[in-house]
Amino acid sequence: QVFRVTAIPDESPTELARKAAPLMRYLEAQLGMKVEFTPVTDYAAAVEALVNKKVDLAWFGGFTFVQANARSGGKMLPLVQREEDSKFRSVFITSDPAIKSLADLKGKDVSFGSQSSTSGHLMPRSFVLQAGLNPDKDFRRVAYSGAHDATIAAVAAGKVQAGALNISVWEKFVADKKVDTERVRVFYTTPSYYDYNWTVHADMPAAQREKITKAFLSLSRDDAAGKEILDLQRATRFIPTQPDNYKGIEAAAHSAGLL
Amino acid sequence: MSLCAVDAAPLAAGTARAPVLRGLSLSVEAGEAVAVIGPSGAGKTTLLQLLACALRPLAGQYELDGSSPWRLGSGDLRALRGRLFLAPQVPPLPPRQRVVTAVLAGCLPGWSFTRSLRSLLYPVDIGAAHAALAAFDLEDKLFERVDRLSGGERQRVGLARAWVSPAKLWLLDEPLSALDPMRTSLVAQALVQEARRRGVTLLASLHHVEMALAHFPRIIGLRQGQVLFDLPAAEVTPALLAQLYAQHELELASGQMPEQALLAQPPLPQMVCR
Amino acid sequence: MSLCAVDAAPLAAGTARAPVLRGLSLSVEAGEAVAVIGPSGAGKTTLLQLLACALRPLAGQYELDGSSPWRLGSGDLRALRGRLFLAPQVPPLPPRQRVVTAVLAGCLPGWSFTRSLRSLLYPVDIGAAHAALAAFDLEDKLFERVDRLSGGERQRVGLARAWVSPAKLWLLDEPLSALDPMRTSLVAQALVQEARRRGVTLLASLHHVEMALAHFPRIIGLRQGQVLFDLPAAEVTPALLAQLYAQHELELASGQMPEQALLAQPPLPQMVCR
Amino acid sequence: MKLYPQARLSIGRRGLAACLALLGLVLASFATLDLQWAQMFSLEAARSMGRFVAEFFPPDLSLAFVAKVAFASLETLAMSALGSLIAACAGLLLALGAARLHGQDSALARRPTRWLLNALRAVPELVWASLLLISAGLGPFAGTLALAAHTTGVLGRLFAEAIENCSEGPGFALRVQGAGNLRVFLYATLPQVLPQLISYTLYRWENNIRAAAVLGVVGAGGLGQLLGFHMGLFHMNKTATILAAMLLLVALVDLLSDRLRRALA
Amino acid sequence: MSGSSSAGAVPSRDPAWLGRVFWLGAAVALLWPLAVLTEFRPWILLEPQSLAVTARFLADFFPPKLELEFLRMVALEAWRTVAMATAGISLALLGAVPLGLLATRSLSVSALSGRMAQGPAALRLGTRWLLVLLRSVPELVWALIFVRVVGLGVTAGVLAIALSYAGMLGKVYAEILESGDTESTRTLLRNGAGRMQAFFYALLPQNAAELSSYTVYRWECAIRSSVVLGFVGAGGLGQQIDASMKMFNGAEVATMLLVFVFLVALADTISAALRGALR
Ligand SMILES: Nc1ncnc2c1ncn2[C@@H]1O[C@H](COP(=O)(O)OP(=O)(O)OP(=O)(O)O)[C@@H](O)[C@H]1O
Ligand SMILES: Nc1ncnc2c1ncn2[C@@H]1O[C@H](COP(=O)(O)OP(=O)(O)OP(=O)(O)O)[C@@H](O)[C@H]1O
Ligand SMILES: [Mg+2]
Ligand SMILES: [Mg+2]
Repeated sequence: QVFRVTAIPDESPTELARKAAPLMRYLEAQLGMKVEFTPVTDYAAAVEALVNKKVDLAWFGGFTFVQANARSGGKMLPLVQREEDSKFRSVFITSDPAIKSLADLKGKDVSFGSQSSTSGHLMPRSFVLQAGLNPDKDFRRVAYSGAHDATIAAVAAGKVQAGALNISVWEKFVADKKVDTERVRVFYTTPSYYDYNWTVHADMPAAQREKITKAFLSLSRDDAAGKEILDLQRATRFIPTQPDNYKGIEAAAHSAGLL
Repeated sequence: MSLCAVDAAPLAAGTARAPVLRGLSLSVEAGEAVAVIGPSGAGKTTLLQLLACALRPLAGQYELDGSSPWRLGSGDLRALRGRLFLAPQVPPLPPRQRVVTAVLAGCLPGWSFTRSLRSLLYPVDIGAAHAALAAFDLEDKLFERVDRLSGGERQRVGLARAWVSPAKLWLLDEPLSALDPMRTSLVAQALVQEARRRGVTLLASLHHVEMALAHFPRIIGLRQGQVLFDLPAAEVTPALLAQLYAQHELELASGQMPEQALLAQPPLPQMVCR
Repeated sequence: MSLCAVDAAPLAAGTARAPVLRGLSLSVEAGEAVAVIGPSGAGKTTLLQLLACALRPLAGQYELDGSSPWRLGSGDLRALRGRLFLAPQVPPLPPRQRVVTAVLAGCLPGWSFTRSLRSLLYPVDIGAAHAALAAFDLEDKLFERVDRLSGGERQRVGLARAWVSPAKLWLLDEPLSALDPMRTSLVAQALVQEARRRGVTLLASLHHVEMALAHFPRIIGLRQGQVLFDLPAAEVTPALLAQLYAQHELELASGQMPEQALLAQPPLPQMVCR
Repeated sequence: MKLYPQARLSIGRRGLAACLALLGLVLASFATLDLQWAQMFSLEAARSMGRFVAEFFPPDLSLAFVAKVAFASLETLAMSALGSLIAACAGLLLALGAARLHGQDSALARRPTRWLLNALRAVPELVWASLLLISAGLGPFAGTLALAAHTTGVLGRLFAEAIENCSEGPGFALRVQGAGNLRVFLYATLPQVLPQLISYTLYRWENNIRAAAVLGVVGAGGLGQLLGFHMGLFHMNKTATILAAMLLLVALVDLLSDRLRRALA
Repeated sequence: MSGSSSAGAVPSRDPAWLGRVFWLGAAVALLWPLAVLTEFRPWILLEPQSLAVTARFLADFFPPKLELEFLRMVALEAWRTVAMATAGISLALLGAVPLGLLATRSLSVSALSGRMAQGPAALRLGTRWLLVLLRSVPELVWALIFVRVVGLGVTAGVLAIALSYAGMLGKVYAEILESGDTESTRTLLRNGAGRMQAFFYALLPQNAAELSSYTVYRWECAIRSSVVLGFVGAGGLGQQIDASMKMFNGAEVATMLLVFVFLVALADTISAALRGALR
């Protein structure tokens, strides 16, 4: 019996696989069965796979979770999330000195991440809408880079004038000096919302759910192995979560017409 | 086999084109050997294609073996086609194929599918192919590729295909055009004799009038899509031939008799080897 | 033009193949009209291709206009080729092309590139094409597509191409094979006369021995890649012809004279229209 | 009956080796991949596929959306058509260099041109698009150029092979008469291969309609961008409309090519 | 017939002329909206600013990334891709060959004499529509269908490739078989040979070289388009290059493009060998 895990490709699949490896080893030990991680390049594929029980555990964004929940008729159970995910934020970045606020985006080329991304598309879009702009009408062109790191690259290369992405990826890029902060800067940061989580199918036996939750919750920064995993996941620690946390995102998706 | 007041236009003729054969009637008994002669563009090829059920008459009736091919179901039509053989004017040989395969392709209607597949790997009836080629003095090219043959050799390969086919009706379109005079005569004789021996009906279009007269008992003269004459070979007179081949302009030029016009030209086929 | 002890194998012959022409020597003066006759497979086509600089002799010398084509630079060779015209045995007409374009293709060597491009859009010299077709009684097909012509009509289109070309040497491979007897004679006459009028050297391979004797002053008999005879038409005897066309087996069969063997067969080309 | 040793099918040793190597490759491929056939043929499998397909119905036919799809289709059509047209012209030019026009053609440019064509087509459309997006900016222009660049490589090679494959006769007759290579091509080779060239171009056009779908994802616009968007959001009814539009476009081109080929035949 | 039937008079005008002028005009009229819709402005490629950006990006290509670890990954992915493409194409052939033959007009017995009979014509039309359906549904959609059945992984990707390539190959096979000289095939059919017999004795020998080189070309395409395999987690070189491209990682892209060029050259060699053997 193999325990299958996948993740939405909010970063490039090679990166995902690299990040996942130690966590998978840890889960293998905790669950006592072989754990296999399959990185995909399409959000929809990850959703379909969990909804149809072709994988057992999936790393979803807030919006992907809402989508999966809707497609499975409410049979998705979010188990745990990073502490950061309970107050997640997105940033808008630009390399164009003329852009200082959301209103300046009018008539510009703007890149989101994937269309199914929470922090890369749904929430930025909903805050742009709240600011009184309609991306489909007011932006000159909307591009979907597919992943957060790709959005940074597109803005840095001047392919688009502005982009929206996940704050944690941005901070990681800044910390690693992978981006020239002289040229590319943040001009708007969104209010916080619930985002990523680890989700299972509701048909999974309760005992196993328990085991998984416990495994995540007992990860700590005190031992070397736990620290490595948490660092790679860019998490301080994991906390339990529940479906109700995502009602806000569901509402935002409805109002943005994405669901 | 009988044609009754048939109009026909060549395959792939553009749309709305005047028929090439107009109101043609003719009937041929089983086992007969008939030569079709006539000027270039008279419709000989079209006639042979019509008889081979390769094209559907625009008007009129065509009967073969007592049945009308275009009323038959597709299975029957195919069986009927298996009983006739049309050798086109330019031998239709796929390049790179070997002579033995090209010849044995004539047997296909009588072969099962597996047998024909097997024959691609190793020719199943080399003997038959060899015999057919030998009839045309070409047995030494048995394993040659068809695109390495001379013009006359290719034509004979096309005829060898008729030879091995199980057909009961041979429709040969200018079978002698690329052959040297000696072979012309030998091949014509061989074809007529073999057809008689097998009881095969033979229709050949020919430009070699002397061959037609010498070897074929019955001659049909075709001109502008119509039968000008249909006579036993002995009754075909030079005057008739002159009329058959007379050219448009000459005919119209003046009150000149067509026959005289023809004879005013340098001699037509003239005896050389006697 | 002269050939000296030439060996040659056809284009695209497989490797390590015996030459088809063996030790052939022959010379033709400018303005002569020569008929090449011989049995199927004798090497007539190969000889004409050799003369047209289409294939390089394996051994021996070939001179044209006093220069050896294969020693020329490519520019000179191309200019030399512009002065000759080869009409292959099967008329080389791309399907779907119109007759007028196919005929005018004969003018290409004399045209600038832009002119030839323009002619694709709108034929630049309809008059010339029309005149050439009229010489072969085909002017009404001027704008027809070549794949909608009968066999004989196609052949005449090929000849019309020679007619419009600026060549000084016509090499015609069986130009009469698909024509009816009346046209055979007219076309042969027209070709020889026009060649004489223009001062063009004419070499044609023929199977119509009677035509060759009637219209061509000089006859070359080719057999198994070698010249059997090379005589004025008047000196070609039936015995020589019999020897030329005698078939292998018959020759070997016994002590029988080849001539008698030939005559024992049903009559060779025989006069019909007198 | 005599035995004829020459009668065997004559495939060269090189050919035999090539066939064996191919067979080996196929076997090795299936062996190294862990393909799961078992799950394919269960009732459950059919049912779940059926459910997926059922979600597509009914397609979203609201006026606003159909109008949006129609415009996107037009954009895709324009992008793919112009890209293919440019590619056909450039491909034909390069094919002349890449083909051995006749048996004795020394074809000096053959090698380098082939390498150029190979390089053009080795780079996938997507990579071309990403490259060109940088210099040409977001939008259909970059997509058009990307399609044109890749398709030039593909068509150039296919054209070169068609030219090399076509029957020698007509070209031979003109060449021995001293007509230049280009003229022989125009008057003898082109009329023969034209249906094939057109057929390849139309086929590539159709292919490019689908490729434009992939390009849409990188921001080149058209149906592809719509498809990526709605498919990703599981808007199955809208996806169905887009799929229908693609189906129609492909069928249209298919019909067109069928007609054109028959008109040319 | 030419317009002038009176022999002798030289026709003054090519009757095809008007038609040609019309079609030329129509082509220009069509090209214009195309250029507008695609915002066709080639000159912006040459603006100094976009040239600079491009040059910067291309400069990244050199030197290609040649770290051992990376090379090992690329080699592994390359083999996986080749294997999956081969498997996909082999499966595609199972569908493409029969469908392609069904859709071929020149193998139709009833079409020998002009029009096809109704039954076969309907069958042919149905086959063509099936082929259209197979190839116009994007691979991603096929992949998602199969994810439901076989889960994430190689199988779904290979099946998606197999289906869409069956559609493409089937159609092109039919077109290749129709476009060449069909005289020898028709002669055999006319003389009563069966369809398959005519196929093996005339159509196949004429077109084998063309068919095989097209198949090899498609195999090569499948390698390139293995992006689709990434959708469902089967990996592959196409997916890698897509990822590196998105990251504007020129060095990695350069290495993988070199691998592609190598694979393309390999495909060409195979194709040439097959061609050589088949002629
Ligand atoms: N595919 C075609 N489409 C239209 N017209 C054609 C086609 N084939 C032949 N024709 C025309 O039909 C007439 C008769 O052609 P057919 O081939 O039957 O003549 P033929 O008697 O065989 O002549 P030949 O002795 O020259 O072979 C000719 O005028 C020719 O131009
Ligand atoms: N491409 C080729 N490769 C190899 N051998 C060939 C090739 N073409 C012709 N031959 C052979 O060369 C010999 C001479 O052929 P050629 O075509 O010159 O004969 P020909 O005199 O023109 O005959 P025909 O009157 O039948 O046209 C024949 O035996 C033929 O089999
Ligand atoms: Mg005819
Ligand atoms: Mg010859």
